[in-house]
Amino acid sequence: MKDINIEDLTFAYSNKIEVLHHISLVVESGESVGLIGANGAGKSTLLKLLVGLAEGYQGSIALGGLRVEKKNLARIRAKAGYVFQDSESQLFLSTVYEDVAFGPRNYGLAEEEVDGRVMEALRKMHIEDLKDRQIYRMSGGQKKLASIATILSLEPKVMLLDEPSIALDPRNRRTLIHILNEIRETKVIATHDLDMVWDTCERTVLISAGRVRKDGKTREILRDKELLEANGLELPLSMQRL
Amino acid sequence: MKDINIEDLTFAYSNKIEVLHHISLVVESGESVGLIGANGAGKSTLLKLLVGLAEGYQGSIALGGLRVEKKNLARIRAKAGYVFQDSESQLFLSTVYEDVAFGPRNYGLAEEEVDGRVMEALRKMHIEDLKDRQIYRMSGGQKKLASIATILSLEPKVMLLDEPSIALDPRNRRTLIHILNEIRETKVIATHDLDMVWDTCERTVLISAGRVRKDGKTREILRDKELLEANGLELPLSMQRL
Amino acid sequence: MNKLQKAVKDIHIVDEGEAGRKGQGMVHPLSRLVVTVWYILLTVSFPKYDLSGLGAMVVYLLVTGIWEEISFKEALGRIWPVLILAGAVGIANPLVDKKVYWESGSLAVTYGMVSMVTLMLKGIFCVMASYLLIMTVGMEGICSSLRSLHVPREFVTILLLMHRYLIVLLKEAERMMQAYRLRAPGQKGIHVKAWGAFAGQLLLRSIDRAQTVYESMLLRGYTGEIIGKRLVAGRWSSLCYAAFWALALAGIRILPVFQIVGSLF
Amino acid sequence: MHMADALVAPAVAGTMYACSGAAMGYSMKKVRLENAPEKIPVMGVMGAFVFAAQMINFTIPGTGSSGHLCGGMLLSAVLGPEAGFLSMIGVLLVQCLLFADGGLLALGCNVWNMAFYGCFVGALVIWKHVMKNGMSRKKIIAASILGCMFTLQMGAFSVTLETLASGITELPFGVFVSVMQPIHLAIGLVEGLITAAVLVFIYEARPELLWGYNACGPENAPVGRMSYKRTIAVLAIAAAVTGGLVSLAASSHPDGLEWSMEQVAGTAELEAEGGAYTAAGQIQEATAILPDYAWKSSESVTGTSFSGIFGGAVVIFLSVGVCYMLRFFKGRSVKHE
Ligand SMILES: Nc1ncnc2c1ncn2[C@@H]1O[C@H](COP(=O)(O)OP(=O)(O)OP(=O)(O)O)[C@@H](O)[C@H]1O
Ligand SMILES: Nc1ncnc2c1ncn2[C@@H]1O[C@H](COP(=O)(O)OP(=O)(O)OP(=O)(O)O)[C@@H](O)[C@H]1O
Ligand SMILES: [Mg+2]
Ligand SMILES: [Mg+2]
Repeated sequence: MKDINIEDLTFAYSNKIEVLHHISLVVESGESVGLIGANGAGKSTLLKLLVGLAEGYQGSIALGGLRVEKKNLARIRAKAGYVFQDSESQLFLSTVYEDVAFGPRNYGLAEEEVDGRVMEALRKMHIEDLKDRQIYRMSGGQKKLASIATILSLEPKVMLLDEPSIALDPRNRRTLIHILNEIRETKVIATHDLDMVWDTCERTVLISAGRVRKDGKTREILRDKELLEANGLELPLSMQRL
Repeated sequence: MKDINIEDLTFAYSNKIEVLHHISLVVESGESVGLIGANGAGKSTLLKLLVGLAEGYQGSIALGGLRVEKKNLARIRAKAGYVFQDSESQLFLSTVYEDVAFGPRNYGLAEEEVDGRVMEALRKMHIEDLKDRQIYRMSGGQKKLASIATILSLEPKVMLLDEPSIALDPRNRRTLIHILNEIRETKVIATHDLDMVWDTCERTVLISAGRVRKDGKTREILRDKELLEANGLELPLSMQRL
Repeated sequence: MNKLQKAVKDIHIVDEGEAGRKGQGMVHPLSRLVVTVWYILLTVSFPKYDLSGLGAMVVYLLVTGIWEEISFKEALGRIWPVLILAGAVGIANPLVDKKVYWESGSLAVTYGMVSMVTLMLKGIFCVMASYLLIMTVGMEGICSSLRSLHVPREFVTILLLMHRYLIVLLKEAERMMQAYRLRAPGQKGIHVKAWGAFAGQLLLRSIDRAQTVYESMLLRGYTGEIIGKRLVAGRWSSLCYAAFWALALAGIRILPVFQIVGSLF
Repeated sequence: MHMADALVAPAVAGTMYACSGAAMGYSMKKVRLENAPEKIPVMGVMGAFVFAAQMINFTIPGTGSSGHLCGGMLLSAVLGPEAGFLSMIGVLLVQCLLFADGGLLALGCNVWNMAFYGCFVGALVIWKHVMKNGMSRKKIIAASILGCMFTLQMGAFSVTLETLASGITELPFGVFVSVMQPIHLAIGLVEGLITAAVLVFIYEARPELLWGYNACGPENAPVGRMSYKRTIAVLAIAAAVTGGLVSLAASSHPDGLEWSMEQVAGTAELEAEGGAYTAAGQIQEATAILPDYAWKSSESVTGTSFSGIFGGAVVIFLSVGVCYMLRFFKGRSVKHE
């Protein structure tokens, strides 16, 4: 099944300057896709459009078989989980538990089921001990882990992750990669961390200045030094000394 | 000359829990030192103490030959340049030019000299074209570059950098490494980016839970898999596939 | 410690208290709110010379403070502003109202002095009562009691978010001040030339952050109300609590408790 | 300018609660009509911003002292008067709970003195009027300074009235006013300047964030539905009604609650006092530890004072002791579980 289906998408923010041009992209159920590109290429914008956070696009976008438009938004958002680049604003309640429970509660689950889901999400991220911690008492990395847990507790069919590995120390980053590899749902990961893409995604889409430059096997794209350099990127660190 | 001289430093924040224990560290003029350690190890705290941003330590700290205490702070801060982990809060004026010029102007330099220094700093960071850009119109990476430029224009004798490579895309990160290698002044770089430490620092200090675990040649420490893993770190990515 | 750091510390104290009061779900926050307001009302209504009657109101503060294990040390730090304020307003009383209340030898206490002390004591008691309230129920408790009072849910959401982002923005302002001071050693505050830019930057960031927060809420199914923990507070225990204190406090207000007890001996 | 609980009489507090509550209800209705749910988080985060910004020291050139920012004016210039008013209420509530600035009872007064004037008079009358034919740097500066100074004067005057109506100070009206108003004139000027600086920055950086900016644009008709004259009229009526209510409440029973309590408790109190006299006498006879002159010179007052102090000590000792004992058992029973 096509979890994400974008056809000839063109988009401009309110200032009328186009940031995405004629993008077409299909992601099948269960795929894991890396979205790479230099700063300002349009990665975050593309992810936002998928869940209806930016309005007024041309072309067509469908998520989980539903066209992205006002009347479908509630149903689309129940299917998608989105991790923001900035975890400080993603966590808006006082403690980790409350924040992770926010989503399931909104979907009207019974309190025991909410609790079960929250504890499961915290366990997966190895942060059960942070359960009652106040958000502002946590280090940057811990906040990131918590904000990923808020999405896991929603049990989304499609996960959209914007820079999930930023602010993590090397060990926590490795933990994240393990988790991502465990999850069997559809995933789109926008990031500058090409080594993480190498470890978690079979397929990579390279965007540059709002256009898809290349869409294919991660192994091939990340080994293509010229392609990467032409688009403001570089070989992954783990390949540079090979 | 000893640019930084720390002797038996012990420190606790206001909640009385000690975060640094009996640290001693000497950095000679012109050295470039990497400060590594897991999240919450105490790296940022150590850097803050050096410029008097945290008060009430035990032991002794001297920067540029001056003991860090109230009456010396103005002179110490004139010698040191500090790049915050979070570049958002480092930039507080409206445009990049204004912000980079703020420091030199405060030291009462003539306007031509201020201009010279600002343009030189922008050129080094390859952001001359962002000169008149408003701060909030820039991407995360551009902000980071600008905040490093605000320090370069001060021409400090000692540079203290907290996570300078965060939020940069691979190419901008490489630019930063080149710049750091060009600068001949004393540098202390606190970071999780072990590959950057490999490329920019000859000496590395590994901190764990507020204590210096190891202080020595970067090549040796970063190759010592067991040492790193015992302290919540991992081999640099560029070494992992060797 | 500067004002920003002090504010952060004050919030920490309250939030830490909140973390410690996990088990005590016996009494609904609304009961405590009602009792506190009742207490303040009664305290304020004491006649201006009735120092000993007012003194008896301390019983509630002591009992609540000890029972809930709240440290009075931190609370004392909060009474200075109100002491100064009440002192400033009451300072005229001893000067104007010179009728002698009590004297021994050359020492004379005037009615004006008594009314000034009474005023200051009222100030302290009211501040302490609010402090005990916030320390026992926390900001979330306040919000949930406001909801039970049918305060509009939009307003309660505003309060919750304000409380959450208070510390974030205070810390951000603090870091900006540090960055400023590092590059302008010797300046005490923000120079007039940077007034607009400095606070303006902080404001733009706050608005952007609000935008992201809203998006994040939407993506997790927000429908106009933040659904909190369902309170397990017992209905009867809450009612009893409120009834007990309502009567006890009214008793203290009406009867000169200290003097009655004193007369028993 | 925060009033403390101890400085307001219940009747005054109640009146001001009613006034502020009405303004809040009106604002809530207006904000709901706008039907812009995305504004709710902005209101919350902006409230937090006002806090942070008020803690920043802006040095006033040539004086060595520092000034702060005018919250109500700033909030309504960004959010509009009604939404700004709601955020300000939140700010004042959090201030009284978390920082002991103001108080729960005085909240109604504080909302009126600081938020109502700042948001409704400052924004709805002054800001809106100045911006009638489009915005500019100069107009923003003028409106901010004018708005802050004017609304602060009104606030300070209200503080004076409320304090006097509460009957807790012996200060004559004239003295109080002549202290309050000039101080707040200076404060208002500085607050206005800082607010102007911030708003001008926003105007140059992202003007669309300012209230009424789009509506002021060339293509659009006047802002809002309510005309200027009508606004003034409504506000004048509101002010008159409030003033009337406050003075009514104050003149009849400065302490309405106290009055009613006395009706109820008058006899009980008298009896107790009688008891106290005799008790004091007995103690005097029995102990006679205290120096003679203290007893003799001051008959009844000393007697009551002494028994009051002694009784106080006993009551405090007992309540503390009992609490600690109960807590001891509470702790044990928890451990048993
Ligand atoms: N709200 C906005 N209004 C106008 N332009 C915007 C807005 N947000 C982003 N842009 C512009 O759209 C372009 C794409 O931005 P986007 O955030 O999608 O980049 P990105 O690929 O996620 O970059 P990064 O790696 O820095 O996160 C950029 O040029 C940016 O300046
Ligand atoms: N303001 C503060 N008050 C109390 N404790 C603090 C404060 N700031 C930091 N800490 C604590 O001090 C310890 C060291 O923090 P520090 O920020 O120095 O770590 P770090 O090594 O820089 O970590 P990171 O890699 O996450 O930046 C942590 O345990 C942290 O919780
Ligand atoms: Mg992005
Ligand atoms: Mg750090």
